[in-house]
Amino acid sequence: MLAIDAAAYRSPWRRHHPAAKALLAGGLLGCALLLPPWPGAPVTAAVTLAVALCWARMPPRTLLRAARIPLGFVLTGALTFLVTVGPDGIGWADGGAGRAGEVVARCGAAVLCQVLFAGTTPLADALPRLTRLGLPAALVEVTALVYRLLFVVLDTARRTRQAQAGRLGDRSLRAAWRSLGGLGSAVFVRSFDRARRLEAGLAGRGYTGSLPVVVAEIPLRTPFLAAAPLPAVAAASVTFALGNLL
Amino acid sequence: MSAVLSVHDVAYAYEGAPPVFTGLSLHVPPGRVLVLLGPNGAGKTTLLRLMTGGLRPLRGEIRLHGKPVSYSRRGLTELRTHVQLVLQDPDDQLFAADVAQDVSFGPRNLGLPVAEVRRRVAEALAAMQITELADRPTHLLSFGQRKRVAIAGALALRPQVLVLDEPAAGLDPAGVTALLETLEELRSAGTAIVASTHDVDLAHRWAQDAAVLAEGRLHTGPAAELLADESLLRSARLTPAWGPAVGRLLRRHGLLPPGAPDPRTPADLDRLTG
Amino acid sequence: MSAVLSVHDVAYAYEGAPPVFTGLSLHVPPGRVLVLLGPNGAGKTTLLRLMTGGLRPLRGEIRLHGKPVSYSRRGLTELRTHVQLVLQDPDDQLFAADVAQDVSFGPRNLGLPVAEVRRRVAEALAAMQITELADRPTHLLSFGQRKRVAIAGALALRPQVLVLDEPAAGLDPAGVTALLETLEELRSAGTAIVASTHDVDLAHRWAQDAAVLAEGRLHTGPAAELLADESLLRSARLTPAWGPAVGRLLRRHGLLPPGAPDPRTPADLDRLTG
Amino acid sequence: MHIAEGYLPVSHAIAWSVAAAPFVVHGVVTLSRRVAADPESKLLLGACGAFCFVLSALKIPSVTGSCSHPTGTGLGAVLFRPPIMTVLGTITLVFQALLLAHGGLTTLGANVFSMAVIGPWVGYGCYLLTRRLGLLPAVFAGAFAADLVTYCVTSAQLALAFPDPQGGFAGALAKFGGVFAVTQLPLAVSEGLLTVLVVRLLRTS
Repeated sequence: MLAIDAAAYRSPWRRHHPAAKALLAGGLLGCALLLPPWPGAPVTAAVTLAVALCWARMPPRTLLRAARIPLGFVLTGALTFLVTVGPDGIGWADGGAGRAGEVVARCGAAVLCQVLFAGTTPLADALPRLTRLGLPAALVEVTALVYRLLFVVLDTARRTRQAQAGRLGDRSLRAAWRSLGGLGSAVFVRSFDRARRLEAGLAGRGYTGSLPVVVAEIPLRTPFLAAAPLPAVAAASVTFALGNLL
Repeated sequence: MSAVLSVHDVAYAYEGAPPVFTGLSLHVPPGRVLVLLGPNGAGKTTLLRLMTGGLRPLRGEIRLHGKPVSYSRRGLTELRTHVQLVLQDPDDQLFAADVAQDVSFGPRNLGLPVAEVRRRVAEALAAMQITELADRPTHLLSFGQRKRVAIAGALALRPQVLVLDEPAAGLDPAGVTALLETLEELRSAGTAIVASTHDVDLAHRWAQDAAVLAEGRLHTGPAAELLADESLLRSARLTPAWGPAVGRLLRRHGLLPPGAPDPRTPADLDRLTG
Repeated sequence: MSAVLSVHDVAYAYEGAPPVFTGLSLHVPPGRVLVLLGPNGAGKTTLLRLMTGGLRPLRGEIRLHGKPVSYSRRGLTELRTHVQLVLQDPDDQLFAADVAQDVSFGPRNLGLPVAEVRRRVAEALAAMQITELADRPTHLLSFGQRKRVAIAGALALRPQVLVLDEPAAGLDPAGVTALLETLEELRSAGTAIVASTHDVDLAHRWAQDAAVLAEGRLHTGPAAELLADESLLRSARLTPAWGPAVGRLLRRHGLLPPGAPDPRTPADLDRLTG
Repeated sequence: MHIAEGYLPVSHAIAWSVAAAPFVVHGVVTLSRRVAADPESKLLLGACGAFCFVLSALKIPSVTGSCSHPTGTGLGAVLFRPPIMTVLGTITLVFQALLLAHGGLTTLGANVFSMAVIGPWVGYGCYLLTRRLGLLPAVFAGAFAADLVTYCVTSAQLALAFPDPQGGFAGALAKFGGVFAVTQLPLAVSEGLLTVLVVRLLRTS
């Protein structure tokens, strides 16, 4: 279905507490954002990549493909650094390539940290724990429902799209628009139908307004928690050492 | 044998529609399988929802252990801890992100302490033979697995009556056989099972009791007898089952002793002829 | 008899998953019913989507009238005007506000003139015997009616091959019988029909040809023969059908002449014994 | 178009989070009240959030660029009012960041501000202003405006973070506005049209 999500459930880190993983990935993210981009960003990226591939054993394909979507945005945005627009019109920017490189490198490192966390932390483990952070139960329950329903609706949308293609719904631009309108409204109607049916189904299970669940216990204080800050410390140390050398 | 759950002269109509039925009665004894048969649109699901408190009868009453059900929040809670409905489409019932969380909802919602909830969840998953799915995300399960999780969610309340709407729909033959075996264990442990279907062969293979819904009337009786009544089945727009037809033919030719039961599956035939 | 559509040594795997199958071949002759049997998860739907251009084989090819299908926009249009897929759940296929509009989707995408589109819609609705539903909103129809509308939507492209995924799922016995009769008319008019199912009794009753998908391999042959092979069915996690088992028993006791076909429905038995 | 993880300097990321926070808090309070008064609406809101996420996963024909997708915030604001849409939009953004790596967690505040705060309010405002022209024109205006203003605000956020060495904020705004206009302008029109198609189909059925 969604590659990052599926990888998270298969991850060997599944048994570690989400907070410990947040500490690990968050520390690296902090390095990506706060250290001087050169050499901080490449160092952080390298450390994150090593952690993701060797320690968390994320499938390289998933990692690579996940990075593709933000890359489009990052590269398009970076183009703007190459030129300058001032009172004299458009011209090549001095040092623009350097600035673009810095932003792309920092972003690349940060996206890797993001995918490291998302690809090892199943939302099923993380979402119900959000109430412990003080978020209101209503918000957490709606969020959990969105998470459950989005896969059901995504499946519907995918099959409807296939059915439209089968009936030549992508043959011309006109057909594609007709398809998209039909798909949008079909998905809309069926999302709300889902809500209505789930309401009836849950009423039978005793739903009267709240959706309490018991979450599997995951121990927080483990050797993993102790090791969690180490990658960030390593990235920072190497960056400073290299910074002094260069 | 006294009924756990019974339906007394119940009438129901959806708003702005003609009545689905005007006076049905049905008794559910413990530890037996009762199959409710009828064509689509006859009101099978409506009857099941009436029996489980999802709808309130316009007339007549539903009784739990002989006592009329009250439709206060408290009365409904009592009914639902004893009688649980499993819908045809598991996606209409599963809301949580992973299996153990979903199954924990019923007992947790009852206000049971966490340790007891965990015990109930483990017990329900074991009964459905899906203990290994406990920490799997709901959306990555197959249809058959989701169906089992939905049933486990009902079992976690330790109901005395388990009501299933079209339990075999969408399952392949191996899946149906495995599910029937699991349900048979529940039944022999004392749970009453009520299931709707329009598959007469399935009903004949599985049930001890049958109820056929035809033109707003309910015919009840032992499954072996009721499902051999072809004119009744025809009036309910159902097709005759193989088992009774084959049994009749074999008896006529002296290949089956007069008192012997009809074959339930094609495999029974092979056994019959050695 | 030359095949309208054929599958040649086709392999397919979903991304990041083991191959569904590594080398399947299948021929679809005109004017016959071919039933594709197999347990859930064996790849029936995958094979149907490969045959209708929804998926592209990793190896091997799909041929239309003996010519390999090209996956250009033009090639796919050609394939899809000749071969149409009807999904199991009609709701996945209905997305317009009313029936006529929905059925017109395919012909309009072909760019046909309005008058011709209207003619096609009327013809498809007539073929499915739902002309009177033309201006009804799709979401107010019963499941069986929606299923017919979904098939009409495919027929509006006048396909030579109609591919149906689990056509009987969710229909009651009367609905199945009526649908089979309607499809039989299409077949006798020359349309080839391919349908997937895991109901061996249904396959035996309906199909001339069968294909059984077991452990990544496809076994093909005349339905009467293939569906009597219990060890093949078992290897495909399917249960044996009643018809062949009864036929075997009756022949052994001389109640059925050696060359006579197996009974297809329980009603055939009554006819047999008078 | 969401700002990717790590794109904004830390100070900007924090500032936008602070700017978006009151709106999100207000939205959460509104949502909690609504859910308490009507427990059934919880499931409806869950379905609407799922719809928004799926809508954002649809590809629009003929619009180039992999980061272009409808936002659904205009339609959502018209259906549920902007405060609720702010919460649903935030949830959608969190799931896009975690499930698709689309948009980030440190940039969540900035993305929420443009897509889930300004978008719904402006879209809803335009819907109200044009309502007397008829439902469909008003729906178009709402969806178009919500989408367009989201893109404008995002460009401004980027320009504030990376002012042009010569042209300053204005120069940078022109640059960011320019490169993303290629995908975002047709997209805004597309989303308006799509929303009209959806609403028209819904109304006739």
